Amino acid sequence: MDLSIITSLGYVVASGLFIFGLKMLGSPATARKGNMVSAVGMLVAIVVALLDQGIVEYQFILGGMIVGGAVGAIAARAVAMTSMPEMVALFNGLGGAASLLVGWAALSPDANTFTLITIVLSILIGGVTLTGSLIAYGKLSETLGSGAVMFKGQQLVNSLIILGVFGSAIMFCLEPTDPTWLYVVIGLSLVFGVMAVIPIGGADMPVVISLLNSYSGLAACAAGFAINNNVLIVAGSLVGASGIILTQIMCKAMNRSLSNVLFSGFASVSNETTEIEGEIKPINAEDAYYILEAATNVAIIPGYGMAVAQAQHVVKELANLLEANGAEVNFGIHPVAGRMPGHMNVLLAEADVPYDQLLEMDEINPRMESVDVAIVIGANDVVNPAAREVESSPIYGMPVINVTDARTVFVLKRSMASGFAGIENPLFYKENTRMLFGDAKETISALVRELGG
Amino acid sequence: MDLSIITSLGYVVASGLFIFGLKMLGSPATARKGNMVSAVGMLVAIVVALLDQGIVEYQFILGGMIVGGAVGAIAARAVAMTSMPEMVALFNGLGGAASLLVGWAALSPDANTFTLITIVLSILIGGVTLTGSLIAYGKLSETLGSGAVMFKGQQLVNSLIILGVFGSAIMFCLEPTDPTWLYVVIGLSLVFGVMAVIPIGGADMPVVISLLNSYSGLAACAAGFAINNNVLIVAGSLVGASGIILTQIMCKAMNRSLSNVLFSGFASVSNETTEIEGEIKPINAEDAYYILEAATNVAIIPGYGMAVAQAQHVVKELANLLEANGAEVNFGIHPVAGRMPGHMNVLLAEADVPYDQLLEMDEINPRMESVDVAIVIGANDVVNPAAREVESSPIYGMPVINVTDARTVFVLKRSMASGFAGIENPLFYKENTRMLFGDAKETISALVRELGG
Amino acid sequence: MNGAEYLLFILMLSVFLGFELINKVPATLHTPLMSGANAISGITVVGAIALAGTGDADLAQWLGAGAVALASVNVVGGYMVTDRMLGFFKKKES
Amino acid sequence: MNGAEYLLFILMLSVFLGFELINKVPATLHTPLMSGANAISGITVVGAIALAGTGDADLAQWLGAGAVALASVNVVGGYMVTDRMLGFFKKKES
Amino acid sequence: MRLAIPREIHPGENRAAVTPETVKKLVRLGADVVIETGAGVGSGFADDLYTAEGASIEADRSALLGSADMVLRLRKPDTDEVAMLKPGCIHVSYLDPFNEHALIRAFAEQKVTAISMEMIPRSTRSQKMDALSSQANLAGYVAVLLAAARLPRIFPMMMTPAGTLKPAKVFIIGAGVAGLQAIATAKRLGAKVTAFDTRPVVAEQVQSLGGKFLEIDLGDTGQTQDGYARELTPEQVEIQRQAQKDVIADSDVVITTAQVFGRKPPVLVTADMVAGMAPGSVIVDMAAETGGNVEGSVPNEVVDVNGVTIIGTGNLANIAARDASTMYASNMFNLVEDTWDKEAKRFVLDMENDILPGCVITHDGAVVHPTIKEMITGAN
Amino acid sequence: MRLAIPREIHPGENRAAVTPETVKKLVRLGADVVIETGAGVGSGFADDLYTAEGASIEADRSALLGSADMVLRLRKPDTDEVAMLKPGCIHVSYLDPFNEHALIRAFAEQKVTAISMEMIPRSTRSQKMDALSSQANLAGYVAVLLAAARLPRIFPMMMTPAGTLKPAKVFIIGAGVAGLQAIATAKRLGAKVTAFDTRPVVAEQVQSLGGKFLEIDLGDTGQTQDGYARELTPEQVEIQRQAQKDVIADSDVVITTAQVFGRKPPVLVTADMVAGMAPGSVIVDMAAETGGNVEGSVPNEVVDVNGVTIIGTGNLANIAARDASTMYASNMFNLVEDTWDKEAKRFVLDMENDILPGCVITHDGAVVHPTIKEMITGAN
Ligand SMILES: NC(=O)c1ccc[n+]([C@@H]2O[C@H](COP(=O)([O-])OP(=O)(O)OC[C@H]3O[C@@H](n4cnc5c(N)ncnc54)[C@H](OP(=O)(O)O)[C@@H]3O)[C@@H](O)[C@H]2O)c1
Ligand SMILES: NC(=O)c1ccc[n+]([C@@H]2O[C@H](COP(=O)([O-])OP(=O)(O)OC[C@H]3O[C@@H](n4cnc5c(N)ncnc54)[C@H](OP(=O)(O)O)[C@@H]3O)[C@@H](O)[C@H]2O)c1
Ligand SMILES: NC(=O)c1ccc[n+]([C@@H]2O[C@H](COP(=O)([O-])OP(=O)(O)OC[C@H]3O[C@@H](n4cnc5c(N)ncnc54)[C@H](O)[C@@H]3O)[C@@H](O)[C@H]2O)c1
Ligand SMILES: NC(=O)c1ccc[n+]([C@@H]2O[C@H](COP(=O)([O-])OP(=O)(O)OC[C@H]3O[C@@H](n4cnc5c(N)ncnc54)[C@H](O)[C@@H]3O)[C@@H](O)[C@H]2O)c1
Repeated sequence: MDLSIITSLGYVVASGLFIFGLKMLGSPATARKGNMVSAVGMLVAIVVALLDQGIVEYQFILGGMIVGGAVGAIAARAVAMTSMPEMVALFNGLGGAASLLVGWAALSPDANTFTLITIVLSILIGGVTLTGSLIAYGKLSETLGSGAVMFKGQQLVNSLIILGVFGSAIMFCLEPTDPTWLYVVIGLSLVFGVMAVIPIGGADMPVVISLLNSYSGLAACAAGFAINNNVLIVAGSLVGASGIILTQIMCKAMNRSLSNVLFSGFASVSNETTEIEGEIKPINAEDAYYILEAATNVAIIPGYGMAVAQAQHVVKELANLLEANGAEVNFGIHPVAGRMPGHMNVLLAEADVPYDQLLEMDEINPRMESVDVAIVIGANDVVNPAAREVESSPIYGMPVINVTDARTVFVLKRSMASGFAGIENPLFYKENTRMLFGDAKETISALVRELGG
Repeated sequence: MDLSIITSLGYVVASGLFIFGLKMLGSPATARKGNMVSAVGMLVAIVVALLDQGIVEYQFILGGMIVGGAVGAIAARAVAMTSMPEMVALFNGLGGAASLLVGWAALSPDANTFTLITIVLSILIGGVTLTGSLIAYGKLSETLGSGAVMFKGQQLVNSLIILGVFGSAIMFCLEPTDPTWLYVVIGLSLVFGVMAVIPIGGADMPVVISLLNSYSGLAACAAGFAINNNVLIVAGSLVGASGIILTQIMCKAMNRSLSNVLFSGFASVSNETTEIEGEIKPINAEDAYYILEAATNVAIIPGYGMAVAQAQHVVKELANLLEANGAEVNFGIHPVAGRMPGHMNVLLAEADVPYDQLLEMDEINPRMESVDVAIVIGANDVVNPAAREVESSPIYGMPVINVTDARTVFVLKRSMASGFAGIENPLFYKENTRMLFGDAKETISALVRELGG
Repeated sequence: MNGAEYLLFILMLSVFLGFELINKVPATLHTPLMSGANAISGITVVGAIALAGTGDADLAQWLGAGAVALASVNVVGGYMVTDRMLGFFKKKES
Repeated sequence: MNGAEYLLFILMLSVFLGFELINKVPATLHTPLMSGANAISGITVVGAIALAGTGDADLAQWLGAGAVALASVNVVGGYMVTDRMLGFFKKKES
Repeated sequence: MRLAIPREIHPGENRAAVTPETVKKLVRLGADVVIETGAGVGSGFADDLYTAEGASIEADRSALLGSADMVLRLRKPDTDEVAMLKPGCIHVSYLDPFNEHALIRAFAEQKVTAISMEMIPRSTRSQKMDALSSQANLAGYVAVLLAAARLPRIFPMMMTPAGTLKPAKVFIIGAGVAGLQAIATAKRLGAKVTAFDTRPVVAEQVQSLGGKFLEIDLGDTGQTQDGYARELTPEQVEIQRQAQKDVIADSDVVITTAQVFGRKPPVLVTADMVAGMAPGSVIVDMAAETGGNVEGSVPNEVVDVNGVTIIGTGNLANIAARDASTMYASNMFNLVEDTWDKEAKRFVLDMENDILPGCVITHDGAVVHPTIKEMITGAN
Repeated sequence: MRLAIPREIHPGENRAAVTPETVKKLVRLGADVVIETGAGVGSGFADDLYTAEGASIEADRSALLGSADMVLRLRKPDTDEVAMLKPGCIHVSYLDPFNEHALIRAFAEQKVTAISMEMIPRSTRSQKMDALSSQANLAGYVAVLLAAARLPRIFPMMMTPAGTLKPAKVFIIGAGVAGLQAIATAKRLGAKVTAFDTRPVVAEQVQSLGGKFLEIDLGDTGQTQDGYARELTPEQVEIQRQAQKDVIADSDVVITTAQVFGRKPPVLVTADMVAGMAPGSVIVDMAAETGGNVEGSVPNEVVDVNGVTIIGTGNLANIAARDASTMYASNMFNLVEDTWDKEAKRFVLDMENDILPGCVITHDGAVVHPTIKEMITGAN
């Protein structure tokens, strides 16, 4: 009883440290300390677990820890800064493997159905995490090709695997004594991990790793249920939940949806010719924030709408915040933007935008390819790609600011209405365009709030 | 077992609803829905509890619920909008009473020490909450005098009570079978609730109620431990923790510390003559935020430091956010502020502050008494009360902007350095002055971030 | 592991959650939030129901019934008052 | 009330907490955060210790030892890599 | 192709049709650019700056004009200078084609292709050649400066130890290109600006510069396809006058820019309104040269009417001669380059183009612009 | 107490020492205010506006002066006008006491108490009476307007279809009251502003208005207790000239305000620097009247030196006469009110006060101001 109280308290403390650590990891100022705090939590948890075990069979524990710890430490120190992400992938895979093994080891003949389910979950998720992470590692380190691997019938194969996993998992729960089903589950989960990750391109790997990381948390959680251990559940589900959120955030910063990342490979095999005319993709300030927050080069293209909304001061504020966040910010001024010559100059000077941030069209256009986000604020005609693309357009041949060359384009306007020249703007339908509808001042104020908070 | 699973799940669901409800209550847009969600959670919890009991002895339960519910409903509908706070106090007291009774009822001869401790906690906190809330109710509804009640030897009496509570609580745990100790505990906790609240003035009651509310959560939590009920623990500790935070926030918004609120009564009896010279009270942007957030009338007094920091644009942004938050914002311009005639005008015009928000010294001074927060941005000589108070001062007789009349004054500057005239400024040492040290632009940007987020 | 350990875990997690949830509440919501939280603290009613229903001892039953009544006032009144406050608040906004 | 009920409670609370904690992380922290969270997920080592130490069955013991080793790599490596990353990050800032 | 740039000989005209910078660009297109001696002196461009960029200098004006394939100039020529041009020559300048019928006929007789800068269409694409806009823009800025320099008050608000000076009130009638720039400039200087225009779309534009738009209900007004105002009926003018009366009396500065393309501008500020202004107030009548928006304004003069200063100075852009030349020259270059044939190194008079048909007045011995043609034949 | 306000008779002077607004306030103090006919006309204040506020009008100047207990005026008087004053009279005006020794002596002989507006101390408390500041402030604004109206370019940057116009570059030498306001005004108009001053504290003030401060290491410079600059050594002046040379050559507008209180201003812009500027550039020499910061500037004239315009117009505040009068009058009122005895309804010459001892030059037949006394007796 005495020891058990210490164990309990120790686990509570460890969980608390994990929570604190995670919270601190989320802010640049405290991140490093946060990592320490959670490491201390881990130390506490391990010491408590060891104490709890007494010294029985210490050789197994100690052996495992020494070998594993040494390998981890050496790998962590040796790895080059640039290959950290793949190292994380590898570690993550090992974590998955550990959960698989724990689930397996927890299997005892007298386990009840609930325990069996948690065991099978632990094995399944652990297995997927293991091979998925290994593939991710391979793609990132370019041991495997980093491209998306696709083949005919992939979808069918995958469906079969999923069916197989389900079937064998159920069979295992029904007949826990027959090891065959166990092996089938293990095998299939390993295969499924491979299949799930190969069709995803190397550039999307960070998102995949984050997701797998979340899975490894869930696996630990499942293992916790299997062996009835609180600290595993708390830590595992913390990692599971925060990992999911983080994955979501990363997707938003890439201006992709999670399903787009996960299934883009599959989709492009099945219907390669679906080049639709384009559709309008509205976005809200919060999602726009995630994209802006991750941008390192931003171009702002103001037009008459900025003047109407009298948004110049908030635009300046936005530019300041983006710069404070480490981005390079320039303004691209089209000669006919606004309703009188020099309209934008008057307003931006009022808002104290330095002259050397104002680039003429001819200066900004060549740089547009390296721009992460082009923010078009109430401009329309002056960013209309029809001037280049549509020969029949009345503005064909007029030079415009080529925002379409930027990685992502935000267009801030109130509606789909056309500008002064009264012509449709194909920009709004481009693949990389996002529409932020609403009064420009309000929209930018919202962005400022997101970025400031 | 079947029923028990439903009970368990029901409690989990109820707790989840409480969590969601609380979260939603924290934002104006969702608050009303949040209240509904948590009410549904309560319904689920009650239904589950009833199911769990079967229908045994339903008359007690039903009777209690009908009577209590009817009273509550009638009171809630009848109460005037203006007397809501005291109604909340009353309800809160009843909650405390309920916890007291539950703790009492949980007392069974075979209870172990842990249970006994939780029982005594439940009774104690419940009792304090009950009478404390009743006194708060009395003060708010002016049934009792709303002033702080103090008498000689109050501190001694209180110390004795606290000792008595501890002593009897310990005795009770040691001799649970002797009801005397129980009654003593109950009695003393009731008395203590009264004593704790009477020395606090009526104006501080909302903070007290919030604190007692937090206590009633803790009491419920303790009761949960006593009767081994998860949902009580979760809901109780949620209320306990969020109540503490809320109390803290309310204190900050009043620019008071919690201990100042709770013990101001005691302190002022014991040492009435401690009129010290005043001390410098620095404050950080976050605490300043809480005060600004609650302000409905803000005066901004710019000086040369705003010009040096080139803070005019962020100042305008701050003014906008404050206005969006419902506050009235004016600028008080002293004729000699800055380093050239009209210095402030140039800058504020650049930042597009409307002319009619600029008040001359003679216009703003009479209004200063109704100002909640006066924000002095890099001004020094022009707000120096020495001009009124210190006859020997070289600026004696010069009219200055009387920020000291405002409820709270924020002074933004980088150091304690003096201004152009090179004289000390007693403003910085005033009771209601808070110093926000740092470059004015950065400080205001920080405030903007707090207000925007 | 025994029950107390679980309870401790639950306590710790709930406390953390409580702190995380209430973050920068606007001043206008202080009173309704307090009132809403107060209604939640009426959860004691669940405990009271349990005790009132046990029929363990006469006293416990009566105490439980009293607790049910008091907590019910808190719960029903609390939710209704909060709702009225928030309704008023909304009207003022628009 | 049985153990599973407690575990469910704990699960729910932790999930809520996890969601609340990670809120608007700046892009620069995505990788370290992922890595830090990954290190925490090495908590499986605690489970592994429990199993490796039970001596219940030979297989379980061996599996447990393997799990301990793997999880240790994850834990030790994870924390160290994260720390290195953050150290680098800090240097770049200043 | 030989591009000739004669010196602007109108008295007081300081602008030049072409700057050294544009010479450089024209030479790069392959043009043979000849400049009359002293063409750029008024704007601060000495002859050697032109030759440095590849132009040649010609002192003999008639030789210059006689040898030109294309003439780029600013002001309209005299009829006798038209006679010096060789047939087939392309002549680009302001022409005032609505009034200068004799001149137009001279062009036609000489078989010269005359392009009128006034008639450049006002489409988004042609804005780079639109000299009316580029010059009006500068004129709007200059108008405010002239007014400010004469007003016995300052524009911005100032709270000083010697009392608070209220911001000056500026009222701008007509918020076209010049009016908008005037609003912007007056705002910059810190004045309180109100503006009015008959075209309802302008209200938003005025507000977009921080000005206040005076709402007057004139009934149906509207604008032409090119964005010019339509002429008001006498009743509408009367309504407008009455509605503006109080604002004018209350203003320190009134700037009128109200023009109706091709017609005489309306008189919007009458003598009694001028009398209603405080002594020291300033009025700038930017329409003075073409007839005036203000009763009592004298073209190219500054008059004092009972203490109110009325500035009738025309050609305000000329005061900012250097920038005005830069912009006009840039308009010239854009016009030339738009249909320039790089292979043949010559300007192509492409009448399929969306800009030229609107501004070519005479070609190959005939008046080709429909409106002008109708007017001239009608006048005969 | 009889307060007399004579008309300002200096040619071209439009300002008035007192406005109707201040008359009202003076009358409320209990003063008996007499105004010479036409005193306010130059600033737009007719006689009846004064009488409406309680002043009486006197047409006979000598009667006015002869009966006055206190005279409020702007410009220094002639010696023969001093003779009209009655002994014991208090005379407030600019006096130029460092140079006008004969005038000072006349005051002393007449037993008139002379207060010099130049000598008002520059403390925070006395700023409300500081006419040097209030007028210099307006002068700084006017200087920029004059320069802008003459520059053949515009101040702001403009990105237009006809090319991008770069912002004008303005260099301001001397960033005292006038210089700072000039910086602010030029910035408002959109120019790029650089400034220099010998007093190091000014750098921050320049930046606080968005200007760039030119760093020149002159060694020890410093300032007087009243915040005025100390005179530079010839070597320092030379260093400064060399360092400014390039900036001046690169500027479109140069405005010089460098004064040294009580001494001749240094020549900072030499003829070769003027020659180095582009044709069309403008220089405003605000120190021209007292000797000039610019070689070749002519007081009260605008000269053209090889295409560079040099404006030597003094008394720039006079151009904004109405506001200048308002501010000067306000300074007057604040001076009178500061030591006014409300019971006795009279101005008290309280020499214990912290302001008067600094600016009272003569009293009761003697020169009482130590510095001036020393100077005059030294000169004798
Ligand atoms: N620069 C000149 O001298 C001059 C003079 C006259 C004409 N123009 C012409 O004006 C045009 C200028 O191009 P531009 O791209 O600047 O403007 P634009 O093409 O006229 O487009 C302005 C856009 O701003 C949006 N907008 C208006 N108010 C808004 C608000 N409050 N918040 C957010 N969006 C708002 C409008 O869309 P929603 O209505 O959907 O919001 C509109 O599509 C050119 O065609 C040019 O030829 C220029
Ligand atoms: N208006 C005029 O025409 C004129 C002309 C000349 C002189 N003056 C004199 O100037 C004074 C004006 O009074 P004032 O109250 O405006 O200014 P002040 O008394 O000079 O005080 C300015 C304050 O701003 C602070 N500051 C400077 N830079 C800052 C920054 N970057 N961020 C935050 N704070 C900053 C300084 O404190 P820290 O160093 O601690 O930050 C200083 O105490 C009067 O004495 C007046 O007589 C006025
Ligand atoms: N498409 C383009 O890109 C382009 C290019 C240049 C100009 N424009 C537009 O053309 C329009 C007119 O340009 P402009 O300045 O050369 O016109 P303008 O010089 O002919 O007239 C000046 C202004 O006076 C106004 N006016 C006429 N009668 C009036 C009255 N009675 N009272 C008040 N105002 C009156 C007109 O509406 C016009 O705004 C502007 O809106 C301008 O934006 C468009
Ligand atoms: N205490 C107050 O409230 C108060 C009132 C008025 C003025 N002041 C201060 O007094 C100072 C001087 O005022 P002023 O404008 O009347 O001075 P001023 O007219 O005597 O001189 C104008 C400026 O020229 C500068 N100067 C002198 N020699 C120079 C040189 N060789 N090169 C460059 N610059 C040179 C001076 O430093 C001064 O800034 C200002 O700083 C002003 O802020 C203070």
